[in-house]
Amino acid sequence: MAYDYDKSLRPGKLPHIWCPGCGHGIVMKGLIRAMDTCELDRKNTAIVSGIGCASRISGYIDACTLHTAHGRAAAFATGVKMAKPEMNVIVVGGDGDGTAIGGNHFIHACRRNIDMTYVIMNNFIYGMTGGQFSPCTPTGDKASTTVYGNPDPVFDISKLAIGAGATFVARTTAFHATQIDKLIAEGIKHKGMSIIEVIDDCPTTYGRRNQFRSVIDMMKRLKDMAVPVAAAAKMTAEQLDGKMLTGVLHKEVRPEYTEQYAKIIDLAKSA
Amino acid sequence: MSSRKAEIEIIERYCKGCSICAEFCPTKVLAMDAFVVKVVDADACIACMQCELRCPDFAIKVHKN
Amino acid sequence: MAKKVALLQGNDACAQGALYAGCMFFGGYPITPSTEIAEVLSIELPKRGGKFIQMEDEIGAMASVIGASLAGSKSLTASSGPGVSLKQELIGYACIAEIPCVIINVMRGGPSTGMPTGPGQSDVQQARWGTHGDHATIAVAPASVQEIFSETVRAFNLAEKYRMPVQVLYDEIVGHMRERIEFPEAGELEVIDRTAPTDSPEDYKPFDASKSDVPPLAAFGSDYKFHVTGLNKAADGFPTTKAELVDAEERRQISKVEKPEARADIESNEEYLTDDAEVVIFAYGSTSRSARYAVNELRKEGIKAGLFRPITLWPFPENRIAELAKQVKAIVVAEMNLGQMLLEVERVAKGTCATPFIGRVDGEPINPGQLIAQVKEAL
Amino acid sequence: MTKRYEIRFSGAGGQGLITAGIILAEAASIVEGKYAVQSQSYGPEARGGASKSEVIISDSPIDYPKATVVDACLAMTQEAADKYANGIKDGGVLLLDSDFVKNEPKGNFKTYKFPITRTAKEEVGREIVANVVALGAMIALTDVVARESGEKAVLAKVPEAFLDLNKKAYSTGYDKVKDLLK
Repeated sequence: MAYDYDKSLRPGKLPHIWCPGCGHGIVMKGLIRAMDTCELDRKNTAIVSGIGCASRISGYIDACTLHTAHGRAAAFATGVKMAKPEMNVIVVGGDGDGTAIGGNHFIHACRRNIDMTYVIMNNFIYGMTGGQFSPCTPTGDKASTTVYGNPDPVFDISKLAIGAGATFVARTTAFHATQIDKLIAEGIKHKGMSIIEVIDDCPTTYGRRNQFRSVIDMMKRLKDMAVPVAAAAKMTAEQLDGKMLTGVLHKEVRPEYTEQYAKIIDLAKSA
Repeated sequence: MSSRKAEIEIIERYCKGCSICAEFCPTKVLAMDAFVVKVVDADACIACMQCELRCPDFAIKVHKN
Repeated sequence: MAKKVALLQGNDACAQGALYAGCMFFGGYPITPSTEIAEVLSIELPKRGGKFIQMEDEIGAMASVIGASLAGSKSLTASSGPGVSLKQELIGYACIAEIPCVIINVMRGGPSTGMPTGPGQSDVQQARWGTHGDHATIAVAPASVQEIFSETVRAFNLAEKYRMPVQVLYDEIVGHMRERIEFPEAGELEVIDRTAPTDSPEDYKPFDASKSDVPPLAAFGSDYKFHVTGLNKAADGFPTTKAELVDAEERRQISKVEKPEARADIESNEEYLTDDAEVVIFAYGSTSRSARYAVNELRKEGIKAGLFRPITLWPFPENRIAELAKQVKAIVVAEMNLGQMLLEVERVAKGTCATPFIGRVDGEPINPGQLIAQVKEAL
Repeated sequence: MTKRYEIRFSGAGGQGLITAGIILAEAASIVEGKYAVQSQSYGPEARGGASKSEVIISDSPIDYPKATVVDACLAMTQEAADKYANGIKDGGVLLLDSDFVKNEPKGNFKTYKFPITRTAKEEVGREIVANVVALGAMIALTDVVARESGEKAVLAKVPEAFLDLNKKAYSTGYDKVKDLLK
C-alpha cells in the first residue's frame, strides 16, 4: 500500500506552500513516518517551529502545533516540555532560524539535554525572505546579500550541536529519503536532546544563484556529497574534501533535563 | 488482476512538476508532461517506492499489488 | 485565627502573590532590580511541583513562559527595563496568539543599561506600545508591598480571564523596600483560571469568538490538537490574509479589553480627598506615596489638594480623568520620567484644566517638598 | 500629627547593617504592630565600600518611604560617617564606632560613641555580632521600640545555635548606651 500520510495531515492544507523541488516536503514526510514508527499520540505531541519556510511544517501536521517567532522555537519548546514533560516535543526549522537568530536557544537546549527532537533543515539560505545568506551558506557562495561571494565562514550544525552538548546528533540529506525517518525515529526514541540535520535544497533562492541548473542538479549534489560515517572511516582527508558525513554522528547517555528537574522537585518537597 | 508490481496514482493538483520522481526512477516509469508528472511505462515499475518517498508534494501514491 | 504576617520585600511579595494565584511556571533571566522574584520562586515552585527555569536570555525566558502557558501552566516572568525591551517581541506574540501570562517589570531608569540600582517609572509607555502592531494592553502599578502581592494575583486573574499577557510595573523603591504584609488566607482573594473549551476536540477552534470575545483556551497535551501561530489567523487558528478576517480578529482582540464592561472590570484607581479637590496630583507607584504625603501637608495649610492614583495604568482611566479635569483647576502629573503618562492626562483633559508636570530621571524619588511647591505654583 | 521616626544604619558592606535594619523594622511592625518601612543601598555599594539601611517607623501608614530628615544615624566606619552621617535633624542623634570613626561629623545633633566592633569581639565573643550590638545600642539610644521587642525580633531572626550569642550581643549594646546616657 501507498503510505498513508493523509491521516497525519490536516485536511484541506495541501498543496503546501513550498516551491517545486524544495526538500522540505520530503523531510515532512519522513517526520510523519518517524512519528508513526514511534507510535506518537498526536494529542500528546507538540510540534514547535520558528519562522521560515521549514517552520511551516507545524501548520500541516495534525498535532499540538506551535508556530512561534523567528529563532525562538527551541525556547518555546523548552517551556512546553518543562510544563508537561510527558509530552513528545519535536522542533522543526531551518538553518537561519535555528543557528543565527535562534543560535542561543539552540545551543542552550543542547546543553540542557532536554528531551526533544530538533529536525533542522539546512538549505544554506534564508528562503522565505528571498535568499539572503545564512550562517550555513558556504563561503564564496552567492546570495541576495552576498552578490560578490559570501565572505563568512560557516557553521557546521551537527558539530555545533555536539559541542553544545546534544546527546544524539545525526545527519542526512533530503535525497536520502529512506534515512530521514529512521534517523528522526531514533532521535525521538533517544532520551535527551536529539538533533537531526537534514541537508536540504532550495532551488529557488540558493540553487539559481549558485549555478545549479535544476532541482535535479541539487539533488544529485546531495547524493554525491553524502558519505556514511562508516564509509568515511576508510577514506582519506583528500577524498573527504567537500563531503558531508551522514548517519548517526554522535550518541551518548547523559542525564536528561526534565528528569533532573523532577529530582529537584523531590528534593524541594522533602526539604 | 494486473501483473504489474504496483499501481501509481498521481494527484495532479498537488504536483508542482519538480521532476525528482521521474529523474530518480530506476526503471523510467515516470516522465514529465509539461509541468505535471505522468506514468509513461507502468509495466516497468518494480515497486521500489522511491518516487513516493521523494515526492516533496504528496502527489504520488504507489499502491503495491 | 490571626493572619500570617511578615516583613517582606516587594519582590518577595510579588513571588508570594504569584504562588497564591496558582503560578506553576517561571522562566526568567537575572536582572537588577527584579532578580529576587526569580530567587524566591526557584525555591518555592518546586516545593509544589511547579517549574523554575533560568533561561539563556530574556527572549528565551518569555518564550518558555508562553510555551508553558500553552501547556496549561499559569506562567510568570520577571525583568527590568533592558530585559523587558528584549521581551517585547514575544509579548506581541502572546497578544496575537492570546496566551495568558504575567510579566513583572521592576522599573529602573534608562534608556539602555541606565542606572540599574536606581528607581524609575520610564517604562510605562513601553508597556503600552513596546511591542509592534496594534494591540490592547493591561498593565497594573502597585505602590506598596501588600499591593504588589494583591496586584500580582489580580494580574494573573486578568491574564487568565482575558487570555492575554498582563504586565505588572513597579519601581525599584517598592520592589526593594520591606513592609509588613498580611498574607490573605486561601480563598480570600479571588483566583481565576482560564476558561476551558466545552466544544469537542473535533469542533474546537482556538480563536472562535462566536460565543465570547475571549475564546476558551485548551491546553497542549489534553484531548485537544490545535494550531497556534503569530501570523494573523482565522478562528481555526490557521494563517489567513483575508482582509475581513484579519480586521475582525484585530478589532476583537482590542475590544475585549477596551469595551466599557471590560474597562470597568479591569480599571482600578485610588482616590484620596478628590471630592472637593481644586487640584489633584496624578501619581502612581512610589511617587503616589510622596503625593499622598504632600496632599496631607497641603490640606493642613488649607489647600484643597487630592490624589488620583491609577492602579491600572492600561487601559488608561480616561473617563474618570476627564471628569476630574472638569472639576479641578489643575491635575499635577508626577512621575519618575520626563512626561509619559502626562501625555495621556493631557489627551484626556483636552485643556479643560492645567496639567503641570513634575518629573525626575536622576535615580532619586520625587519628594513631597517638590510636589507641594508644584501644587502651590499651579494654584 | 503622627510621629514618624527615621533611623539610618551605615557601615561597610558585609557588616550586617542591612540585617540590623530589617530586624528593627520587624521589631516595630511585627512585634509591636506599628508601621515600618525598611530600605537599603543596592548594587556594588552594598558589596563593599559604604552601605546603608534605613528604617522609618510610624504609628500611622507611611506614605513617603524614603528618609527625609534622619532622627538617628549609626556609622560603623569613617567612610560611612563621611557619606551618610548627614541629613540628621536638629536635635537628632549619631552613634559611632569610636575605633573606626576618628573624624567626627559635625552638626546640630548629639554624638555618642563606643568601640562597637571591639565590644562584640571582646565582651560578647564574636566580631560577627557587631551588628546586633549596634542594633541594641540604637534601640537604647532612640527608644523607638521597647527593649524586649528588639530582643524578640533578634531571636526570631537568628539560627537556634546562635540564640545565646545574639541575646548577649543585643543586651551588651543596649546596656552600653544606657550607661552612656546616664
